[in-house]
Amino acid sequence: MAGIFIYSEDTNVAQQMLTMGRELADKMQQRLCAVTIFEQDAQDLVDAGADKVFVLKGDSAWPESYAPAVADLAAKEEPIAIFIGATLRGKDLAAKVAARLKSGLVTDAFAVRLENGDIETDRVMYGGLAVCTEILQGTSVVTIPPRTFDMPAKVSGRAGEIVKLDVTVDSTMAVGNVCPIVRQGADIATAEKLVCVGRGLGKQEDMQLAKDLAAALGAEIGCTRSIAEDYHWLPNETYIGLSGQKVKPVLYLSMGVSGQVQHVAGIRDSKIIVAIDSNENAPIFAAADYGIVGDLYQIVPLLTEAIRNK
Amino acid sequence: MTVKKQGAEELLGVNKFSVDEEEPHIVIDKSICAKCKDKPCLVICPAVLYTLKDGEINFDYAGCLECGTCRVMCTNKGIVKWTYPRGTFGVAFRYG
Amino acid sequence: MGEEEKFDAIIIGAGPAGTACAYVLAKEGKNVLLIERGVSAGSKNVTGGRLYTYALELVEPGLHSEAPLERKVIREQIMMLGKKSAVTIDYLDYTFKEEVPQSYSVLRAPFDEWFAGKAEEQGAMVASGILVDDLLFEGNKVIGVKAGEDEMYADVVIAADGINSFMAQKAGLRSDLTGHMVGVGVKEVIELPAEIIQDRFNVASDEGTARMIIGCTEGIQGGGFLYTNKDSVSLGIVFSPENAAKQGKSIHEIYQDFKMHPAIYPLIRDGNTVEYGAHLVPESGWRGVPQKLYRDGFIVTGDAAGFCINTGTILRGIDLAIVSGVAAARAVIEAKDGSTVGTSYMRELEQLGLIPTMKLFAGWPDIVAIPRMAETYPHLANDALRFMFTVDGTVPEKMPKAMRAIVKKHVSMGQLIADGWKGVTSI
Amino acid sequence: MPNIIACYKWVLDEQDIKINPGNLALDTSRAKCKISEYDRNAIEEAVLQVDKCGAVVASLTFGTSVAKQSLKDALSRGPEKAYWVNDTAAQTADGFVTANVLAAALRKIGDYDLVLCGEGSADTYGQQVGPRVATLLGIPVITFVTEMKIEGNKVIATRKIGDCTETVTADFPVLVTVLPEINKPRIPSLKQVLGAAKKPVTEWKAADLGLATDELSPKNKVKSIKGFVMNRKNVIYKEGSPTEKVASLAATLAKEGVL
Repeated sequence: MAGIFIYSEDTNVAQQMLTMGRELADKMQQRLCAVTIFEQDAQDLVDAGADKVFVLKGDSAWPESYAPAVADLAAKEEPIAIFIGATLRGKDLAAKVAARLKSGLVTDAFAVRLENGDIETDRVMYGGLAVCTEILQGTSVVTIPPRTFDMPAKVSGRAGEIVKLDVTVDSTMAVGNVCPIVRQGADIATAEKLVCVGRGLGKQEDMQLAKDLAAALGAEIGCTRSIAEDYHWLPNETYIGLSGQKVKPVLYLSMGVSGQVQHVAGIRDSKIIVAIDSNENAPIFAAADYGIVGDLYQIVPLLTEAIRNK
Repeated sequence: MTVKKQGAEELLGVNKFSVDEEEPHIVIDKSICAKCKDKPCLVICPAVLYTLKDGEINFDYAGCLECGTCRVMCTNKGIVKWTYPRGTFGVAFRYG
Repeated sequence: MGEEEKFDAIIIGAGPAGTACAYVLAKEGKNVLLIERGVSAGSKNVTGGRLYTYALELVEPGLHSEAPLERKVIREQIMMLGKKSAVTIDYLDYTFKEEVPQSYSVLRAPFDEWFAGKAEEQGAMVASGILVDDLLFEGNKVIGVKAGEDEMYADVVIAADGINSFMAQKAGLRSDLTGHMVGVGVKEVIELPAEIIQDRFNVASDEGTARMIIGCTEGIQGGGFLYTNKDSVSLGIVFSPENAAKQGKSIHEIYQDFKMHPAIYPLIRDGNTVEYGAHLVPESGWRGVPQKLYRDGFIVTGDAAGFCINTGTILRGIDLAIVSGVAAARAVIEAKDGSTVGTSYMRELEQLGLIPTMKLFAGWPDIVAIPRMAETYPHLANDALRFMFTVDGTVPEKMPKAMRAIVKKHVSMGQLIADGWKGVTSI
Repeated sequence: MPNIIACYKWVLDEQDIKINPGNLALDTSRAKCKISEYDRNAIEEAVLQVDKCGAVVASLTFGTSVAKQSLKDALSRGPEKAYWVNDTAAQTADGFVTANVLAAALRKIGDYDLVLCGEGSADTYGQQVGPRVATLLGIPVITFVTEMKIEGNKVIATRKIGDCTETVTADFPVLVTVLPEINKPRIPSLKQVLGAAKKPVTEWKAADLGLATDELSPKNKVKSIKGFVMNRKNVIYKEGSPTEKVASLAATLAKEGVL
């Protein structure tokens, strides 16, 4: 059993995982290896902390088709654990790799630590209600959501071995017509500051209140599931929650959000949570750092004003 | 949360609901309600779903306990539709 | 499932009445369909919280021993609340738990689901999560039901769809309810460890308390109830909505204040509210029962028929519902076809004692409806007893003079005589 | 006439799970079960193909004896028959075990053209069983599908992956996992509920599928499952006029340097 492996088709996610990987590898005196399917990313991964980078060269641009290659490499190298970026493509590949290796797979681990010699992971269960802690046994696959760890400090020109391997890809499917989703607002998952709208907002025209506050704060606008999926006041990409976006802003400010457990599961990594709601007993206040109990139609305009001329 | 005076919304939060997003089972006509003098619904709804917001009756069917008191007491027929929610929707009591 | 396939009976509502009827019919080999709108039987029902066991024995002797019931009620209590005081009469009767215990406290979700399961075991088809929208007629005979686009046919359709009974209304046997015919019950189920319940109510692990409470409705006609379950307490108040609407305070608010009353709060302190429920209750007794409970191919049972008795001390609903379900089943079994089912149903209701009992208590709603019953007399009782137990060093007044003064403080002699007369004539 | 198998999981309803405030342990004593919402989309998509291309649909689930109640519910959503692997191993099963069992069941069923799964289960949301089963069976898998159609013996599906959509084509047999936006699961009607009681059910034990004990034991060790509690400052401004409350909030946020 040797080495800690890291893979993601998204090099940023891969580098973020190297931050955790480096720490883990050092504690376990193991080599930190990264796997990539893009040769041009190899040196970046070394600079970000990887001791060895395997570049899988196959004639396909479709990341999911590299599952057999990743699995074969892991079977040969027998790493202690394989951390894969939990993008949707990453989860698809991770499940295939775990099946081939007949190994366990922990999905969306938000914490990884060493506990008396074993690697332990924490993940969410029952729609955000509970946290499940597992101890990895044998070579195990773990997927890590983007931005769980910060980008590492890179040392340009860091020494590290880069190995290129020619691999066969799984080409049983024709993949075509790849077109980017035209995103209307900015990507709220990476927004620094967020204003979130909930059912406490009476009608769509009142969205202007949120827009003014967001403009004053320099924040993006997100919402709860029903605002997007049932009322269609905002696109589906902007609803925050377990089955929606998971956000990690410095400031999350909610107006008229009651705070169901599935929504709170999407905001729990925010640095500061502020809630404005008329119901003093709304669950959101239990999840908030700061809050105001009051009518958002009075509070929000005043807050916008206060921020504008602070 | 140990026993204390609790708002209706917090109490309803303890129950289990499956909200029918497509078809509200109770619908009111605010123009009729505006002419209603005594507005009994404000007092007799156990879930306090009828509230007065700047002079206008405001109603949200999502927390309904399906008792029917509002229908019985709404003599001015501001409630233009009162049916049970569609099958499998609405409140699901765990104790009862 | 062709259209032509017909059931012997389609029962609407898997509450006590509907399920009892389905059980008895299925046991006789009848082809029965029981339709429930909730995701599972019991998920739409709320009750104060007591079942008189004789009714279950009527369905199947011994059934009560395996039913998920809560506690055998051996303490019957009446409580009259003052501002910061209470008078409580406690009748303890151990004979109530011998052989077949007289009554159990009950929670409807587990009980109804178990009971519907038993009916299914006997061969009844149970379809839950289905709302019946309408009845199907042929001439003036009811021949089936409509749920969404589906139409199902039966010799007899049995309405057991509860107090709001849209089916009895669609059959033209009843108009919609009015404010003075019903009470609206507001209830919390408050979780407490069993040992604490047993300590606070002085009962053993399988024993329970039932308490009727007056003076808790801030003058609104109505009363409260408390039932001890295995590891929770059912605490609630039934208000007259007609009466409540005439004053400004919401019944939710009144109930929350009642929870914090100095004589109530200690019983539920450190408990955890796990459910908040509400339900309408028939309050006008026999006078509220529709003139005709049947038409060709159609019978009305349970709360839909208004079979409920409230004497202030005795609250009977579930047992009467079960008895009416059994009566309906027997009528279907005896009858040759849909047209004679109604008359045999009425005969069964007479024979099983339901109608005689309802008639016996016909006048009681007038007593419960005496305005002063809600607050004046409870407060009067508290004042009277405070006088009898007060020792503060002063020379007390002579008993009769003091008592007359207390009575006069609350009620005029004329009112007292009028209420007394109404009470005597109604029993 | 494609043969479609729709897989579903009978899960605890998370609304019924209580957290013991003291030790954060989960209390599932009063929890009812349901067909996981995401899997209802899979069953619905399978049943929609019956009208579109005359498909034959069966449901498949792996559960303990508790899952017996799921059969009527699943069959009332359209499948003609139900397969049920009933084994206590389901109590502690992880993605690895569940995939082994489902793959073995599918091999025993034999003539399947399309296998449909939800993108993840409502309880564990591991999002892995679909692709795992496909890999074990050596068949292609298309995950996170928002639109799908069958042409001859080919499936053409549109996937929605974070920042882009792509169209993927694969020949039978193929496994597809669907996103909730693919369709609106029907509410079973009276006739469908009644019809369900008459449809055939095939029940297997894990032993009937020739699975070794190690294929039935979970890989990683669950150390604990505890209620999640957010420890936040909870400084809530309730008293005072709106302007006062806003002023104190603005001041605090300025101090935190987030304005």
